[in-house]
Amino acid sequence: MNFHEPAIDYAGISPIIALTVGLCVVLLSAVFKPLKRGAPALTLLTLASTAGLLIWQWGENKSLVTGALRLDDLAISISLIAILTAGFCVLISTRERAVSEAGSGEYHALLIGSVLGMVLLSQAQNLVTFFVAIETLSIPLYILCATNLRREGSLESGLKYLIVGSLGSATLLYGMAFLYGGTGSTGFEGIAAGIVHNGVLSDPLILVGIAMCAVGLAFKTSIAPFHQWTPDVYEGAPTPVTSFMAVATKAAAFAVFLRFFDVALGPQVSEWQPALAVLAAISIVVGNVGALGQDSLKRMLGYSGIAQAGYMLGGIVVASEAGVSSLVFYLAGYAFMNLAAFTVIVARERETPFGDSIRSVQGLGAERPLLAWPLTIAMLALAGLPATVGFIGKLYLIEALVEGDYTWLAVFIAVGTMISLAYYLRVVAAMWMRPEGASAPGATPAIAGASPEADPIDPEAGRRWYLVGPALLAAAATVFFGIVPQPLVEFAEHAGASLFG
Amino acid sequence: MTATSWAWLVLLLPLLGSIFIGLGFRVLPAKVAGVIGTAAIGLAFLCGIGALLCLLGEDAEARHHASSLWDYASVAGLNIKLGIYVDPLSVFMVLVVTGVSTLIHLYSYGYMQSDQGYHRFFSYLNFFVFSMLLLVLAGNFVLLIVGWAFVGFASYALVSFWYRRTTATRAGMKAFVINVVGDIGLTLAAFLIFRELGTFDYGEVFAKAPQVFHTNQWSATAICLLLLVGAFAKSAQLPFHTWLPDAMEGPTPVSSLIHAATMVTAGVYLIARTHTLFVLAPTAADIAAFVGLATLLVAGTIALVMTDLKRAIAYSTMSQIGYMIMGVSIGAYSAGMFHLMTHAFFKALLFMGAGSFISAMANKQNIDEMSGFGKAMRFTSITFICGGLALAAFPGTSGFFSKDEILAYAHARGGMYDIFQILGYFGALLTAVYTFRLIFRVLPGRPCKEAQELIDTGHLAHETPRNPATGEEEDTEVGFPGAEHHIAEQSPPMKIAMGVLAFLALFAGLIQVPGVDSVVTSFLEPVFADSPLAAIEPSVGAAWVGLGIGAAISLAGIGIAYWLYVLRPETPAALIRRLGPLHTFLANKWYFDELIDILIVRPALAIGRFANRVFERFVVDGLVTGTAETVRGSGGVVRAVQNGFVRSYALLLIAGFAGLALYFLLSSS
Amino acid sequence: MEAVLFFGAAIGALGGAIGVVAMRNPFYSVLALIVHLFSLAVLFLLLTSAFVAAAQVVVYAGAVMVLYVFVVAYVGGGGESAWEPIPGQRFLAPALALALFIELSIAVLSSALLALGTHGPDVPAGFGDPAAIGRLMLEKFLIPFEASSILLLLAAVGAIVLAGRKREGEAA
Amino acid sequence: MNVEWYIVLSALLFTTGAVGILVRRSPMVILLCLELMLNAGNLALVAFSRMVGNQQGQVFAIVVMVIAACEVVVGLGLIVALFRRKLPLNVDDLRELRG
Amino acid sequence: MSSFLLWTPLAFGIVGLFLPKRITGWWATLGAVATLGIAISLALGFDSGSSGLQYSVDTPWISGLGVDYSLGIDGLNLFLILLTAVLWIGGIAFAAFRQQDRPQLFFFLMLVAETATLGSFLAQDLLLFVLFFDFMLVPFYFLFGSWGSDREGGPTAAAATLKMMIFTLIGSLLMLVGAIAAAIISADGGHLTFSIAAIQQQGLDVDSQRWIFWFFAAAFLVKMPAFLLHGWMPDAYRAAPLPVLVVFSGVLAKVGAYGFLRVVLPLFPDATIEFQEVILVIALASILYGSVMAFTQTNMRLIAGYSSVAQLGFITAGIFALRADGADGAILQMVNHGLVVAPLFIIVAILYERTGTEDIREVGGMALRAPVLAALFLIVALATLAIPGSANFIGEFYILNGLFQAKIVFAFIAISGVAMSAYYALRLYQHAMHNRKPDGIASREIGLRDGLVLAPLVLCILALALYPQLILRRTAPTVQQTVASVTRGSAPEAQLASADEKSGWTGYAPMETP
Repeated sequence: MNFHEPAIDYAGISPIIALTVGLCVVLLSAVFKPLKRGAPALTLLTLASTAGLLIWQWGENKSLVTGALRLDDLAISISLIAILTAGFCVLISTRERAVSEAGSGEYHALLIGSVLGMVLLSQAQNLVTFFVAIETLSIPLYILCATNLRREGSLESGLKYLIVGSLGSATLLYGMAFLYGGTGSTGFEGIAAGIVHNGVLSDPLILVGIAMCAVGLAFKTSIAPFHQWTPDVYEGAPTPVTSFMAVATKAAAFAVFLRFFDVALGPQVSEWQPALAVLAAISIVVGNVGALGQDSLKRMLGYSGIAQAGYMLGGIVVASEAGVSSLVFYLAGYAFMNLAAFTVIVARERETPFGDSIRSVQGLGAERPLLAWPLTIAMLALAGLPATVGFIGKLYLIEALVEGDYTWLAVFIAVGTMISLAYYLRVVAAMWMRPEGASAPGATPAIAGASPEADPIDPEAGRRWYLVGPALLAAAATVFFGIVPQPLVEFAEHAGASLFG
Repeated sequence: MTATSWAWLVLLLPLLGSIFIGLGFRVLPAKVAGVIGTAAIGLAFLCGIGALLCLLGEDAEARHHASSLWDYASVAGLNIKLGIYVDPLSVFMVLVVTGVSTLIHLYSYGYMQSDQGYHRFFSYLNFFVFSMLLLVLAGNFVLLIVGWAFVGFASYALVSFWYRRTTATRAGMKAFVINVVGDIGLTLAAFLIFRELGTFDYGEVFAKAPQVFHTNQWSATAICLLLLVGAFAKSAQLPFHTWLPDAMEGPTPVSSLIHAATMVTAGVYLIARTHTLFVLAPTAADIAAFVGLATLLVAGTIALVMTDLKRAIAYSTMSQIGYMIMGVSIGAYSAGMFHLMTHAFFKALLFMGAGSFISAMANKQNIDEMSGFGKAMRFTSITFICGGLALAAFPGTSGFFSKDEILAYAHARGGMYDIFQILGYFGALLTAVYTFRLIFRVLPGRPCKEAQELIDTGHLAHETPRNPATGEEEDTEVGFPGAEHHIAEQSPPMKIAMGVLAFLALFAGLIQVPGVDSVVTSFLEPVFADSPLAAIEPSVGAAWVGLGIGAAISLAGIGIAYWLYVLRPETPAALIRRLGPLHTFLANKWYFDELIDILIVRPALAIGRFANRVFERFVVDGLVTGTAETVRGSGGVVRAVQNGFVRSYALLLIAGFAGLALYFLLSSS
Repeated sequence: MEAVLFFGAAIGALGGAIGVVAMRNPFYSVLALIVHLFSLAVLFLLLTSAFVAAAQVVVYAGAVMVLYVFVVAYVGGGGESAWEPIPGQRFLAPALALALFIELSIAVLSSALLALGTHGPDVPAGFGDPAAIGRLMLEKFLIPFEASSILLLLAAVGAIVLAGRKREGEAA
Repeated sequence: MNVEWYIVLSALLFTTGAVGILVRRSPMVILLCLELMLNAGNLALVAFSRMVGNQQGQVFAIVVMVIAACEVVVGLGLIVALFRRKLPLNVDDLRELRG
Repeated sequence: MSSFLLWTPLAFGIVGLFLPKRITGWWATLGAVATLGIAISLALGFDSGSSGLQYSVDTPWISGLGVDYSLGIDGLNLFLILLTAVLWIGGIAFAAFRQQDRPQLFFFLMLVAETATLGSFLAQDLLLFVLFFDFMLVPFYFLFGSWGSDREGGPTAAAATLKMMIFTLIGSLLMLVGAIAAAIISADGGHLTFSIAAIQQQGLDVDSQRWIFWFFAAAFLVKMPAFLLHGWMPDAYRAAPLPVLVVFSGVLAKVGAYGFLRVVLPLFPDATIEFQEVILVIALASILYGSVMAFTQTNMRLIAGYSSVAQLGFITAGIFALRADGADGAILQMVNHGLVVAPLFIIVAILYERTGTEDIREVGGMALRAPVLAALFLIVALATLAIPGSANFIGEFYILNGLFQAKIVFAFIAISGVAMSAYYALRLYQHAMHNRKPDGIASREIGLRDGLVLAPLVLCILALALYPQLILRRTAPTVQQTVASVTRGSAPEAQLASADEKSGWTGYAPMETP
């Protein structure tokens, strides 16, 4: 029994290699004195080169390394979103307390590691890769959440995320085991084929397996009722990490969600569609009502993230090309809006004593227009108002839903959006309008920031290029793609076509 | 120059006058404004003559012309043009209106001299004349409504001319709102006409009506009743009359022009104009006639007890209009119009006199306080008596012929219509009594102190003017004739106006003496040619018999008044004591105001209050806040579940897991 | 014979598991887990997967558990109070777990998959021995294999970041 | 021995672990319980791999072991960090973040 | 050309952001004037004979989603566009005469709002319409919230505005769903397009029409606002800064009514006929309730606000008479109402500056020292109560005639609103201008600059009063077509009625014009 070296398409896995190499280099920079300060630059370099390689592979549609991975436009688009987010995260982590706590090299290495996990996840097409990738994505995040070691909140969030996350993973694993047992295969196509040919179509074994996988993925995408970690972790984690988590994790998790359910579990579509639809509806409601009256902006965004996840899940529910495209489009837009918002929050966290309390943005319009505009645009976009990418995204999703005969879910999205105005516009009002007087935000001492271990205040943070720049950039993109959505639409359509075409 | 172009001029002149004075109020000297105003109307009158001559120039059948400037609003089948319609009827009205207006403008020129709002007054007054002419010249129902509403507005503006007088503004509002009700009646009538005949145009309507409607068809009747709503509201007939007495809050010239001579007679004109329809709906016509009759009696009785000089005359106006409405409704078209004309003369005159007396009394209007003006203001007194005689239908005066012609026609129509003659004569008796009650209270006797002052110093009494209704001090700032009020009959223009009217009041009747001549009837004849009722005509003999009775009644009435108020001045008080309840009933004007208040005003306000205090707060706002609270509450629930215990998060996760698994198990085959 | 072994091991595994959950003192829980792991290894052997069993023993009992023991020793495994702050948790937890177990069992037992009822097909010799597993890992599962190694690296880094002593120069 | 037995056993272990996570407060024990659940997964994988007669499940199981190890390492790291900050080693006391 | 019209205000606004504080006001005014110039030039070139779209632009915008950037002008929107252009000049100029804080932002938002409004009028693509319809709210949200006034014992400007925002978006978002559903269902698997014309031509099945109709109706009725859905109006109106309120209540309410004509009637004819009575009942309720509230209010803004509720009730009733004359009147009335309510709010603002209150019980007797103001106010008031002779009267006349011929009972109820309007409009005028002057009230004449804002609007009112045909003639063909699309081409009775021309009544002379 001799060993056949597997055929490896190096061009295909070049992005992964690039990331791995970058990871090692950055890690080394931690120990090499001369490179100590260079970690961020190196990270950005790594990310940039990876992105370059991915774009180079744009349009490919091939499975790599004996079917462990599938490199297609869906994977590439999602990976690009993740990398973009990571890039922003690196920028706004500059001078972040957590970085110095963890050590610049380690911090960035972990970040790259997580990105690697996302890239793998977006391409994974067999269970083992899937599971490894999802852990490679999560474990660094567990650590990153806790990196602000001086803040109890940070550690708490890390531990909570770890415990609940591992519970989710365990469930996922058990579900995978069932699917493997039922179909005798770990590859996605294999599973699909197995379901049909092993005579186990809608067999309880398979279905419960699906249920468990759904739980695992719903957890990662923070779909209610598996959402509860989200607000706590978002609030506790260092804000740059939160921004990364909020966008990239969702993106990657949704990517595999799509691939796994549309490819591997395609035969069972009629069973899981309604279940997911109900989950989507629940999280739309839970997220939106939960966000009402939150004084911590990060927490508010956490809940809003739950609601948005609910909207996006709609793209999976319909299990159609349009669904995939709309989901990808929405994720891209979502990245811009959230990054703009989080960047501003970071800035305010550093220059005011209020932490991430809504009080920290009061009167921002007069004080720091260059921060106020991005946050305003982000809020309007999240609320799905026209002339922002948020509107087009909702439009795209609703169109997919109506086409897929899930109009009632579309109505749910509409209703949810109405509720969401109440908390998004509250932020806008705080920035531009007179304080609300009675229900003055921050009446409860701002939870995260204002705690004794409040981060050192940098009164100039609102002027730093590495904060203002990203904020303006993201905001500009939000508006631009709101007015000229066509390129982004085509981008998304490619992704959709690669999965169904 | 055709008749229509004359007519356009008639319309144009007052409008220009109004606009010119209105815009120039800063630059024009007061006198100039007055002259312009008067001149505009005077010229209009001449143009009216022009139109008249044009018509007379043509043979009877061709004496009607329509003309339009531009499409006012004509799409989707509603063909509404800015058009006028000239025929003997409208020209007749034009002449009456412009003629009387000219004189009243002349009078105002003097009377309003010391008033701050001189420009405003003449601007409004010209605008009113314009509106009135528009009303009578309109070529279709839409324009009719426009004129109808414009006169309503003008009357509002002039009634509340002294706009810091709360009573005046309230009266103005009342007049306007009631008139709007009338407008609505007309509008609905127009809609119904359009529904049935597909046009608003006089010509087409009157042409098609006889072909479309059969007699007493419900729609025809409905149309006429709706028209009557408009007519009654404008002509202060029951039950829409309550605004007229209050309207006396305005300056006296206004009362004499709008609320005696012209506007209030618009209803009469309307019925005459649409007689074609009324012929097709006799029921409606009879209703109109009976309402007219009722009004003339009710108003007459009220006029007997009114102590406010102007209000008393106002009620007499109502009752006189009652005659006219009655007349045109039963078919005595030309008679009605004739009475309209004569009434315009003598009633305008009476108001002018009243105005003089009142200003002499420093704006006190209560006749109980007046006496002995006969000596104090000789000229005014004489003209006042002339007017009184005409009103009381003293043999030979204009009122004598015009009123009796109506009653004679009623008799000639016969049957049920004799009632109108009999009660009409009773009304005549009342008229004579209350008219001379006024005269005998005001003129003879020992001069009251104001009169005395006038006799001695030749100056009017000087007091800080007070509002007769509320007693609050007048705000002379806005131009209420204040302490420096120096006109009574000293002003020549007033004298001229009153003189002319006095002459007309006495002798205008002679143009229409039964068996002798019938200028009005023959002139209007072609208009009413299509009405079968126009053919009915009392024989000359019958007419003279009627005149005899009329003369007797009038003299009797005057006699009673003389006996009551001159020979036995104490009897009225005795009568009041004897018939206490009746007197209070009359003095309170049959409690019409109170009735309307209870039936309409209060409920409306109550509804408003309810809507405001209850509905808006609890239903409308409740809808909003309710949902908001529910959402916020559920938010609380979510946050409560988010209790910070990682283990309970795990629990929820497991629970969700179990639930999902259960669902899938159930959905498994 | 096989049955005996199975039940023995099963009881061991289950007992160990219950021990982990039940023991008040973390240290005992660790020990209970070790029992559990060993019994699992036996079960793996019964399932003709020698390599997994070996790995189980080596990796877990060898490495992980040692780590555990160290940490427990370091932080001192104090017992925890019996007081339950979360209302309903104590009642709901077992109830849900039971429900879950029932659901899973139903899923398995009511499955139409006949193979479940069998002992599994006869397998060639060398099924699950290091060579076979190794080949599979390096051929089909190369990527997961590599990824997991990177993951280990990251975990190590993380452990250092979290637990490592603060380097001088950093604000203490 | 039928495969069913193994699966049912693993299910039992899985739920036991779950109960442990739900009722225990010491983070260390909770980590142990997570191990239990992962092991249950492993058992299922191996059993199934025996049933379907291919070894992919076994490989998967090994990978899972590695991952479990990683989780443990990180978890223990966190525990040490908490300990360093003199924070109580009781997950119920870590509820600064809530609402 | 119409794109030009659409984007001019925005362009000016963006430039204005970078101008010094002093001149931005004037710059914005200039922008508004320029817009009006373009609008007028379009109107002059407008072929009043044709019922179809003119100056239409149509290029794919998001081809992936079938959304086109397609604009166009026809009888339905021509005069609403002119109205928008005119009123915005009024609002902006009026504001430019006064101190604003953060003026650049203020005028920028004003101009953004104008573009958005024009967009919703011009849009011929269903989704573009929805987009602009929603977007309109954004600038107004900021204008109300940041420049508005908090109320003692009431909600703050921010709160009131939020209420308005959520309230009005409820409808709009449902409308978004409805629009997409309409497009997809009508496309029926074929090429997806949102072009209104295309959807109308492809048609919808009755069942989907039913629910989509209500999704749209919700949006439009809230925007107007109609009875029971007006909960946001009082607070928002009291909070809003008056110059903004001028354009807001002058134009935005009309977008709702316009939407019925542009979208609902053509796309959901069956549902329209089916729910005609329901909508009519709502309209009547709005008329009566609005009027009653208007004459019980004491706050001038609210009197105007509730009167708008009533007026929009009339307009809706006119549209749902489903007759050409009713719809003609509705459009005319939209313009008229815009032209009267805007000056009304300007006057309220002027009075507020003189008296420091908006409560009619605390003002009075202004007329003496301010005759010109009084005169202008009088004209506006009379137009508000639709006195015959005003264009408003013609509007109501057409509306009520349509209603009368279609549903006679409704007409009789509706017309009672006219009487009430007479009362509250006159009451407003009298309390402000007449009666005794309370102490401590400065009765000053209107300033020349405010006169420059107010007079043109009043002149528009007078001009229309003389020649309403100006509007009617141009709207008629399109309206005819729109209504026909519901009544399935069978021309309304009005046409039949006018069919038989003047019958030969000898006594009737043919029209002659001197």
